[in-house]
Amino acid sequence: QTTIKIATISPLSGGQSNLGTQIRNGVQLAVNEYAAQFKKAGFNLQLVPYDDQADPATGTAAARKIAADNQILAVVGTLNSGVAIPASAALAPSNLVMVSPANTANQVTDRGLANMNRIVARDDSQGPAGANFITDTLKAKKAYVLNDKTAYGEGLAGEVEKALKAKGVTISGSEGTEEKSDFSSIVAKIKLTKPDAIYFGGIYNQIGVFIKQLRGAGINTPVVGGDGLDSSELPVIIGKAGANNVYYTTVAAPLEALPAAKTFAASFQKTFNTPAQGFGAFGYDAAKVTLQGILDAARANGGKAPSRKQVLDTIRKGTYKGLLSGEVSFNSVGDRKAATLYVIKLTAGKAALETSLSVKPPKN
Amino acid sequence: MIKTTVHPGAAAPASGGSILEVDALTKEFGGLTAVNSVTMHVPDRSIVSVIGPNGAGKTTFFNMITGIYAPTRGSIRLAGRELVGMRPDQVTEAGIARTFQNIRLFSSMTSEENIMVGRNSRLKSTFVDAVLRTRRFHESEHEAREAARIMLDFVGLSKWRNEIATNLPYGDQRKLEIARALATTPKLILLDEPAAGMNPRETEDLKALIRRVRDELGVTVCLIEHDMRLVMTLSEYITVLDYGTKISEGLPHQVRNDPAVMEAYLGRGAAAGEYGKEEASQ
Amino acid sequence: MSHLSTHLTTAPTPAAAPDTTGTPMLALTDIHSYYDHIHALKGITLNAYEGEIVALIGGNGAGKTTTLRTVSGMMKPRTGTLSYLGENIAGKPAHQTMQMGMSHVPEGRRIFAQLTVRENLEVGAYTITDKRLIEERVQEGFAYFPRLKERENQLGGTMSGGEQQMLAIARALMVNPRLLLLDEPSMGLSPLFVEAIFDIIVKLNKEHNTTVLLVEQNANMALAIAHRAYVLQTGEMKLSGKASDIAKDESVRKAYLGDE
Amino acid sequence: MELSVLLPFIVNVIIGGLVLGFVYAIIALGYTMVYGVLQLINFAHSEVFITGAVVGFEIFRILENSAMNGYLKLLLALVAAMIVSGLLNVLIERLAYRPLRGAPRLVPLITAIGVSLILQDTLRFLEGLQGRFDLTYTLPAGFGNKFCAAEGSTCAPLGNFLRTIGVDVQLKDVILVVVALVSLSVLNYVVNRTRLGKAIRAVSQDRVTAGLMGIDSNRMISATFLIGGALGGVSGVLFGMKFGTINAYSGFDPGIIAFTAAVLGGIGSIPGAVLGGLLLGVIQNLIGVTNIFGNLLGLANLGTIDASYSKIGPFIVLVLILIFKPTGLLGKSNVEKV
Amino acid sequence: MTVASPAKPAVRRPLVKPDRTIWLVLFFVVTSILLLVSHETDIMKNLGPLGDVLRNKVVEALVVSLFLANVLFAYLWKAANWAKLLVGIGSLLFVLPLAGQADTSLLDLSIQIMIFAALALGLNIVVGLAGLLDLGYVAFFAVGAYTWSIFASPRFSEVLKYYGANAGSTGSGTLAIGLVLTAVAAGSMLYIRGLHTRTAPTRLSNLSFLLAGFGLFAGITLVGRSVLVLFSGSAEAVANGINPGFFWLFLALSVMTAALVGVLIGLPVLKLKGDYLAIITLGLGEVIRVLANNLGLYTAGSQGITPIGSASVPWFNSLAGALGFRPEQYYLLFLYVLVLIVIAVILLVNVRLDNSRIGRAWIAIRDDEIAAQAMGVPLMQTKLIAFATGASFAGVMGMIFAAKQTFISPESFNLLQSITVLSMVVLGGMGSFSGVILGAAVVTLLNLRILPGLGEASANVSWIPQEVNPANFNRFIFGSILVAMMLLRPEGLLPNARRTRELHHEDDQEDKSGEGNASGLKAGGDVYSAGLATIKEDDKTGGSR
Ligand SMILES: Nc1ncnc2c1ncn2[C@@H]1O[C@H](COP(=O)(O)OP(=O)(O)OP(=O)(O)O)[C@@H](O)[C@H]1O
Ligand SMILES: Nc1ncnc2c1ncn2[C@@H]1O[C@H](COP(=O)(O)OP(=O)(O)OP(=O)(O)O)[C@@H](O)[C@H]1O
Ligand SMILES: CC(C)C[C@H](N)C(=O)O
Ligand SMILES: [Mg+2]
Ligand SMILES: [Mg+2]
Repeated sequence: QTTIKIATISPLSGGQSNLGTQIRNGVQLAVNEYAAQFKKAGFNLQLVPYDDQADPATGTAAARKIAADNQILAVVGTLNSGVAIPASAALAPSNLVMVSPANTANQVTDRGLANMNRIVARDDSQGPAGANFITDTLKAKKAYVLNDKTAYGEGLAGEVEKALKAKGVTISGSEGTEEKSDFSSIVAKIKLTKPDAIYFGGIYNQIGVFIKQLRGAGINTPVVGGDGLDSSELPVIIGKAGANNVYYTTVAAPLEALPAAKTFAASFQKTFNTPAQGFGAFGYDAAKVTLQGILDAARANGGKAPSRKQVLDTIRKGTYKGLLSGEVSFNSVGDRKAATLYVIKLTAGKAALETSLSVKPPKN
Repeated sequence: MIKTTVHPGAAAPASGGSILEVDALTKEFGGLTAVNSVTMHVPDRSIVSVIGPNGAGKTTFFNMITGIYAPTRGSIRLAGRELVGMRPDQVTEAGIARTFQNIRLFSSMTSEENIMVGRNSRLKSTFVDAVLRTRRFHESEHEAREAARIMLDFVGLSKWRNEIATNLPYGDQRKLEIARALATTPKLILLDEPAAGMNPRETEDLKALIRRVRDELGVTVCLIEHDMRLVMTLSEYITVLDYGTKISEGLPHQVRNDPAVMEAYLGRGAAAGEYGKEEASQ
Repeated sequence: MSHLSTHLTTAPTPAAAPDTTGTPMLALTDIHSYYDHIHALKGITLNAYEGEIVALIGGNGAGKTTTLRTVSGMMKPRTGTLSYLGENIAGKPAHQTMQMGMSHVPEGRRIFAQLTVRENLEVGAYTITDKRLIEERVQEGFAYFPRLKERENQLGGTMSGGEQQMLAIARALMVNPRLLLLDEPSMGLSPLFVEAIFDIIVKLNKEHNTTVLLVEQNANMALAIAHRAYVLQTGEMKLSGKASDIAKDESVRKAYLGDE
Repeated sequence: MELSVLLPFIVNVIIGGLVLGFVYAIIALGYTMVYGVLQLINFAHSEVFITGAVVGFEIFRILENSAMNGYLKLLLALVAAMIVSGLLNVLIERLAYRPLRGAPRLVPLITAIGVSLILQDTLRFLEGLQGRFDLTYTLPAGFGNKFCAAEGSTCAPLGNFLRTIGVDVQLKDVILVVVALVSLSVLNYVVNRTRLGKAIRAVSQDRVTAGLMGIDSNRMISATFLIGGALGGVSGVLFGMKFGTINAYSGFDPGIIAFTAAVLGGIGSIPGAVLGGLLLGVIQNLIGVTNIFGNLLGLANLGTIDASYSKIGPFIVLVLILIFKPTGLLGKSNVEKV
Repeated sequence: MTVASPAKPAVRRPLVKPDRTIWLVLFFVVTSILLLVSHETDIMKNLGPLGDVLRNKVVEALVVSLFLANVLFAYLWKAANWAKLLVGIGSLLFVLPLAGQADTSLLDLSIQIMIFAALALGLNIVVGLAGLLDLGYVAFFAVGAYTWSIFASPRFSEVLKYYGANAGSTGSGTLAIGLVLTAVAAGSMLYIRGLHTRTAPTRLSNLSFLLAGFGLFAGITLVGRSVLVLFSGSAEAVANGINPGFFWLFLALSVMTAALVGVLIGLPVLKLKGDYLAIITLGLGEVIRVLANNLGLYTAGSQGITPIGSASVPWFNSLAGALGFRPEQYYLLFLYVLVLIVIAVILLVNVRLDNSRIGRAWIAIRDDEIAAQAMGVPLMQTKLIAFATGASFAGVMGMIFAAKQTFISPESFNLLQSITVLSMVVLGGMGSFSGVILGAAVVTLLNLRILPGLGEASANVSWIPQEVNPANFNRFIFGSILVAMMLLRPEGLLPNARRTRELHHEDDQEDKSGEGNASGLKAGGDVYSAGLATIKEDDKTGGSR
């Protein structure tokens, strides 16, 4: 039996380890599911997780190590665009394919690397979608845009702001903050400027705390965010009572909506003793794309273990159905061709589908 | 030959003028006037002493001269050049070196290295010289090492050359401090209680050393001491401070017999004849 | 000889020699102490009887300070026995020996620079809990050294060298020790205060029967007030005997007293 | 913009800063205590304090559905956090610092960092066993309410007044300030008025000599770590209560700011730490709203100083203050006689 | 009167190291073979179970570490010089690149190790020699990295475009004004400095100096702005960054910029003592990172700058090609060689400075600021030189780091990095050059090889539950190793001789009575700031009247 490995690169220790572990676990779940199929095809499937500590240099070093391990045929990762960019560049010469479950920054695929793909929406498609929602559904005339000063949050918020301005919405404030706990000055500013909507590009455990303090100050303005908010923890952090009027866009269907998603959530909980969140689902999907791609490539290779190049080409060309986030196929630079963005609304802590929008990358 | 580069003053005869002129120097710490308008002129190539009861302001006086404290008022001139406002290292460069009441040697350095630091300010080599190892660098290093050798010989500590300075016996540490200070080629050296912690025998050796500093190196010496035997036999001129104020000054026998000094400082044991015995024989 | 005689006339007279026949209060037997690899004490034997003033003299680096440190527990002897009040205290840390009625004025004064003069004294009385007694002793210290009272609230670190020395001594006296270890108490003091210090030592010894182990460079004075004396040289005990005999010894006079 | 809008705005920003400042202050004291006695920047203190926050979280979680009085729950959480954090701190000192007593000061600094890393992963692991990463406080009912909101309560007029001028103060903020003030005064008393405090200060200056005064320096150091840790525990619970959600890694940032506060106030000074904490809290918040004033005044450059700069505000203030007062606001100058 | 008997003299055994030439060569040969074989897939396939062992990631990490230990042993062991040279050059210039050909990650790893080694050497000057605790050291690394990245990436053309679009009234007139202002201000500053060496500074002269400083700043800003505006036309020409030929110029520029920033940061803060300095440098390090995160025009903010060019050296590339390297490895190989040379230079500079007047001055101020000053050592100047020298090492390595990564963003320059470098210095042995290099190697190997290796090796071991997979405990393991190493070897892995003496004699104020000696009886013990804030504000050193 030939051993085939796939690798993950994500932060497994440090402050973002919860998200990174979600990705790793999601991938693990997919690997567990596919192990039997691989076995049948004569392969011994394994997952090797790498910790990038959310640090670009560490991530690059991991990528180069992965490149040196010939049994690894594909990589799922990373969490941070800042790591994905140099890591994918380091993988590119060895034709090692990378499928990102989380990186939304435009630059990730704009460089046109053959090996870099992602199943999430780009900032410049998710951003305008969020902006559209703010103008069309929320009918906001004045918006306050916040970000977390990371590549993701700032990139996304930047796109939102651009789209909002284009639609004639007044931006009553636009700023970033690395603060994780105390938002009193921002809350005061919001109270002062009275926007109709707030957009916050960032991750749930920062935004959740912010919303809690916002609601605590008696401000009920709607808050909109991106897929970084897709977590069952969000309403817990905000507190059931205040978790109203919160919206986020994500590519993964609400876990309750899809039967597949339900089983995924259940087996995730069972295997890892922790509830699945957005990034777990994305990781799971990205892994399924990867694994299916490898299987396809092997089939095309006459049942023998495929080469990395074959895997890379197959994945870029393939179409993958039945994922938690629907159907995935990639355009020429590795962006997901068409995706449905679901807008989820929190009401009294309960997540429910508000609307769904279809988004496309700029190139096709 | 090198000796003269270390101490050019040795060759020159005493000029007879004042090398250090301190005028109306005052230091206040909050409400406390530690030094109160003290004036003192130190003749070139002399050995003078500052004495006075504990807390009289002697060390503070030294600290002002060496730039460690900024005076509240007053002026300090070395060979006519105003020193007030200079940093300690500038004062040293101008030509005043000192030792400390509580020994302050560089604890991770050998005796030799301690002295080489003392020589530092006289070396010509620069950062770039050090990196490129230019001729000037080698000359400087040689000079520093020579200075260390000469000074160690001078104070008789050659056997401790490579010993960590703070492992030396107490008395030798004091001498090492003197050697380090001399390596800066001072015109004037200030010694703060050089004989503290020495027994009478060792104090005798020290006395000889201080004389040689003046006679052989041509360095003017100003010292603070409580050992009256040393002070009275060594100094050519004595200034007495009490509560920051100069209460007396003059030649040793004058000071010794000054009732104010006896009252404030020498105490009941100060039988007038006692300390002077050796002075006559010198 | 002339210096000695003048000093002797000015030095206070010691109390009559105490009984030295019973068991000593403090007994060092064949003590070896090290600073890492430096062999500082090479088999020291020394006794002090209750009520005695014992002087310890020797040149620079002879090991006087090390001896006191070993006794007070600042350092542990590597071998040898050390008994105090009949108890073996070798290796007992300083804070425990201090609670057994010792007090040590260390070399270099070691004033708490950031505490005021009064606080320094109060810390010196740490083992006393009675507030009134502490206050009494503080006033006693002020009486010995009026300068300290003047500077009651000055930070210890800003005091002049001699003032710090006074403070160190006053601090050690706070507990009214049974055994007082003095390391060069007269260092840095003006002549007036040197005499005062010796007066105090004798007074304590006479009035409180305090045992004193005295290290002094001012050997003339030390030998004048001591009952017995030891002479140390490079970590070894060279001589021991009655102080007056030591003071007369030719070699001692030459080596330590500055006689030519 | 009229004053009637701007005034409550500014007041809110400052009040927010003050409350934050009290949290910093009390974290800062944990640093200051340890620093005072060992001259060690105890990098592990941020985790000691987060441990307190985790303990508080667990107590509130366990008692969530009990009918116990809210203040009693809080008291329980505080006490438990104090005990756990205090003992943890003592343990850390025993294992990671005490063996290094004689080493250069940077060495325990590195072990402190090591311990900090160890604790982060350990805390995450322990909570992870139960499937948790972010820990969200479930506060007793009413703590999150507006201060004195209930009509008819004795303080309702004050509450009404605050409401009319548009100031947001929640009950938990008031509780926080009260708890902080109480801990601060107790600490101040202990350190400056008691025999223990004097002994600790003596040990902090010279351990060997303190030994000569009969003081057991190791015991004093342990006591200091116990007190510092207990304060860390209190600050952890207050922190969790105030901001709601913490995780194993969230101690680091406030820890750094708190230490900055300690330095700003003068390392080793208790009132200094408090002053520094309050100042930094307020400054952080004021920097966060500088852009509003920039815009109002038409100063484009000020307009770009927004919340993203508030993290470095404290440091800039620190530089400015230390240039003029090199030993911090209330720090005693470090005197030694030359 | 009794006379005691003299004690026996202490016996000391001489320490002679046996010659280990043979062992060294043997070790070199064995580890080289292991390293090369384990990276040769074809051979590995035919090795059977041995291949499996070698493939194990922990074993692999160990092999790499052991191989690198060659260099260490060549340095440490007593052996013939030819053997030392053979092993040193052989492993660094032949075996390692050869293995790197098969496994690019080895090149990446080695470059990273040397980058950190250079950082550690730089920080060692600041902390280890001069005794100034700098917790924001990574700021200089960032400055170097951005200096190159801004110009060698599309950023530069963005900047030019921006200035082209926002020229305002800037033009050649502005340039002239700027140049004049700069010259006048710089001239007066030099003049006042010259004056100060001759006479004591007065309040007026200090004030004018400050004023001239502002003038200089304004002048340089004007010049910079007008140059950018004037060149904005060529934005298109540099769409992908400036000509790689400028790499060499920038190597010097990054050194200078970092040194300059070092001086600028140092000027206001180096007066502070000990931990005041520590926390303020920590803060300034953060300030630099936050600025990088906010000055989006120049740094692209959180999005980071990419792609960043590297030098292009055609002859080197053809050489590498001839040696069988793949094109995508050329730039790494080039950087590897470059970094080897740079670190050799840095090491040389370090050693030479240490044995010089300036090195002695550093140690002197570390031991006792007041005494040093009283011996004529100018405190500020000496500290600034330390700061600037340390910064310049970081600067040049920042540039190489940027070229290696091809992408940089502010995340790479956070506080944790500064702390990591500090831990390398302390772990290796403060003040010891070989020590801090070893410290850098150990920490980097741990972070990039050994810990990930543990994670990989255990990922598919069924009895290790998911929750305790070492990959999730990098911090825990790293922390434990830090603590353990420090407890076992507080003086560092390869301590500096001077440091050791100190550690065992003076430095501690601890009562070691329990251990039978009293190493620490002297007060002091303030390691990284031996100086004391002796002087109260109102009696500032050398202040004016
Ligand atoms: N920084 C300071 N703050 C307050 N008072 C000070 C300071 N420095 C010195 N003093 C006081 O000034 C007086 C003079 O001190 P100084 O050290 O000059 O005395 P001295 O003559 O050298 O005494 P000694 O012979 O004891 O060394 C002393 O009373 C001392 O307490
Ligand atoms: N802290 C220390 N570290 C290392 N060696 C020391 C230390 N203190 C003393 N020594 C060494 O131990 C030996 C005995 O020194 P000690 O201080 O006991 O002598 P002493 O008789 O008190 O001398 P002094 O009259 O100079 O005070 C000397 O060789 C000295 O160099
Ligand atoms: C959600 C994030 C943690 C990461 C983000 N998707 C990125 O591209 O960097
Ligand atoms: Mg004095
Ligand atoms: Mg002694």
